[in-house]
Amino acid sequence: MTEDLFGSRSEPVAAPDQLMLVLNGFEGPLDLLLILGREQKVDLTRISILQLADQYLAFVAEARKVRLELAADYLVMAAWLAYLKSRLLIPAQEDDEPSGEDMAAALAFQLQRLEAMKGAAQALFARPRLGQDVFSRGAPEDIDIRRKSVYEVTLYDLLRAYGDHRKRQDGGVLRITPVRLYSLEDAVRRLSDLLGHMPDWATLASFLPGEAGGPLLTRSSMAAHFAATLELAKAGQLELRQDGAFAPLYLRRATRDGDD
Amino acid sequence: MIKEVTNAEEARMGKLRLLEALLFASADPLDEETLATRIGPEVGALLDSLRAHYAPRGINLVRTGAGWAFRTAADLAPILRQEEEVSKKLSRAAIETLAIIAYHQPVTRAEIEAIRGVVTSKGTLDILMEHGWIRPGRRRETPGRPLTWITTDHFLDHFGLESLRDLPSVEDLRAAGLLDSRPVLLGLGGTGEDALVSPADSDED
Amino acid sequence: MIKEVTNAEEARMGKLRLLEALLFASADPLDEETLATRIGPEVGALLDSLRAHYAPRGINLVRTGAGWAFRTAADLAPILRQEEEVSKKLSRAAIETLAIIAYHQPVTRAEIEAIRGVVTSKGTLDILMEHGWIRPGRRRETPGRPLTWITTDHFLDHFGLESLRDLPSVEDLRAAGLLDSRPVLLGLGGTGEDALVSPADSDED
Repeated sequence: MTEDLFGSRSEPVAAPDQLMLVLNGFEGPLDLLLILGREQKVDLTRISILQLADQYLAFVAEARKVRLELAADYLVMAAWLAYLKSRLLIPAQEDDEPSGEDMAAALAFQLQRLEAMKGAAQALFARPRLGQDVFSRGAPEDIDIRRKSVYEVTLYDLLRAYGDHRKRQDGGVLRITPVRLYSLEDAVRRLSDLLGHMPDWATLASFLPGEAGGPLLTRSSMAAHFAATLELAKAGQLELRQDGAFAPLYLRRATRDGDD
Repeated sequence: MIKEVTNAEEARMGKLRLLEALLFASADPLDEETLATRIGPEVGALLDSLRAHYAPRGINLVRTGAGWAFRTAADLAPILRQEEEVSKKLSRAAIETLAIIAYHQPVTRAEIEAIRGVVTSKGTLDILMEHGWIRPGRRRETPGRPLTWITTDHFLDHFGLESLRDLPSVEDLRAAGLLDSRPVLLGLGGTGEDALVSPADSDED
Repeated sequence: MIKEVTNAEEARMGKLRLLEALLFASADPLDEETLATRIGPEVGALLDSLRAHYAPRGINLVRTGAGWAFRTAADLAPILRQEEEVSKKLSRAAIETLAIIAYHQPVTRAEIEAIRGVVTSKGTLDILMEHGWIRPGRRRETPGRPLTWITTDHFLDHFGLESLRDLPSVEDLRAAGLLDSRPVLLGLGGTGEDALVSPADSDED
């Protein structure tokens, strides 16, 4: 088993299909952590954060192995957990950073709070609901003593009207929504990470992440990775080879100083 | 013996309660046949006993055409109707005008028209004023000294706002999803808000 | 003497009938204040006696928020239940967000995001508002004066709650310190500026 990006050994946590199934159900990394935490089958107040960090990192590693495009916040969480792990394992240091124990406690609190809110949501929606379990008068009579004004307008109507108005007005303004493209920086980082695992010549295409994210993202990822190979070759970190025009581009880690 | 009586009485009360709830929640009168499928063949006797129970009260069980329905007691009609008002829907133009006055006040009629891009019909401001939602503010110290419009305390009251400062800002509206500008660069495909997009459903936009 | 008692009793019954009819005619809850203008100051006592009268029946008089309304009895739900239309099913995000607003109110969007660990997507707050369950509350008097969100009386009515104190296990959650909406870790929601806040120094609000 190879060492993954985060330096922990990963056992397969799930088959790719299962993994995909589970991933689609998440509402972000905290949600994923909570579900992983439940695997420990203990009260959340007694959960092992160290073990949880390992579970999460293994999960992320597995997702990347089956070439799932992970959103940035999942990777941020992974990096943070790796850091937390190091702080938990290394004896307390004299610095301004919060201690590993404090960080772990904060995470545990956040998980408990999220769990509590999920429970509350369930309890709330298990209540008899108006129009579904409990009913109001089916044929109300036109006697309305509550309102002085005859018009029924809610705050929602008012805000919606203003929102619609602004939307029409904004029609002429170019508002560029963030487009999800693969950045050069990400590609450089990704390639640098992956190069360690590719001692021999490999095609550039084999370094690309999966096709998830749509054709635009795939194309931009190809462009970004190509630019990244040039960047890294310039920095002397990798070697490039192409057997002819439009032929596949091969790359491997630079071996010139032999510190492999 | 006593136990049996109690059980029978309980079963009867259960059916009576269901009958009561069904008649209450229905938008239209329910006919005996339909009720019998839910309650059983004794529905006729139960309807009679329910009618007797409600006879002296403010709500009566009445037979209308082929069906049964609860109605407020007929003798109360004159008292009930005292303040009867038919609620109407406010026109889109009026709601929008009200929203613009709320957000841009003090604002002149000409400014409202400039903002909306259409002429304000005569009745719109009248209706809003009639309902006590807006009132004339100070005159603008510009040529012609046009009248400005502002919202009233009743406006805040009606919409449950404590002050005008509590109106959501444009950014708040956008964040809440009430003002979603369409992505302009549609050709570029999904913006991928989802954390993880599987290849299967990634072409949703 | 007897005549007087009868008169008083008759007057009381007359008011009770009117109260019954008023509440019955309206699909939405009526608040006690409005009812008092029609019935008189004894409306509170009359409401209590009406509630007691209907308690064992198929229709109940319930108190929700500031209002009173007739509703079918909750225990009949299994028989009366109507499945929600599929199109109206709420997303998990919307359900969780509603719970967070209910238990943590008044709560800002950034706080909701800190609790859930994800950005609030479109179609969450606006859907909840369209259902009439939430509305903007006062702005928080902190830098940026963020808008807060609170639940409405209709929320209480919809979920059959008399007040927010009746939210399921709200006291236990509060006692356990889980109704603290401070951000704790990374700015997981994306809008939280606090990168790493230790529990000790996060009591900014």
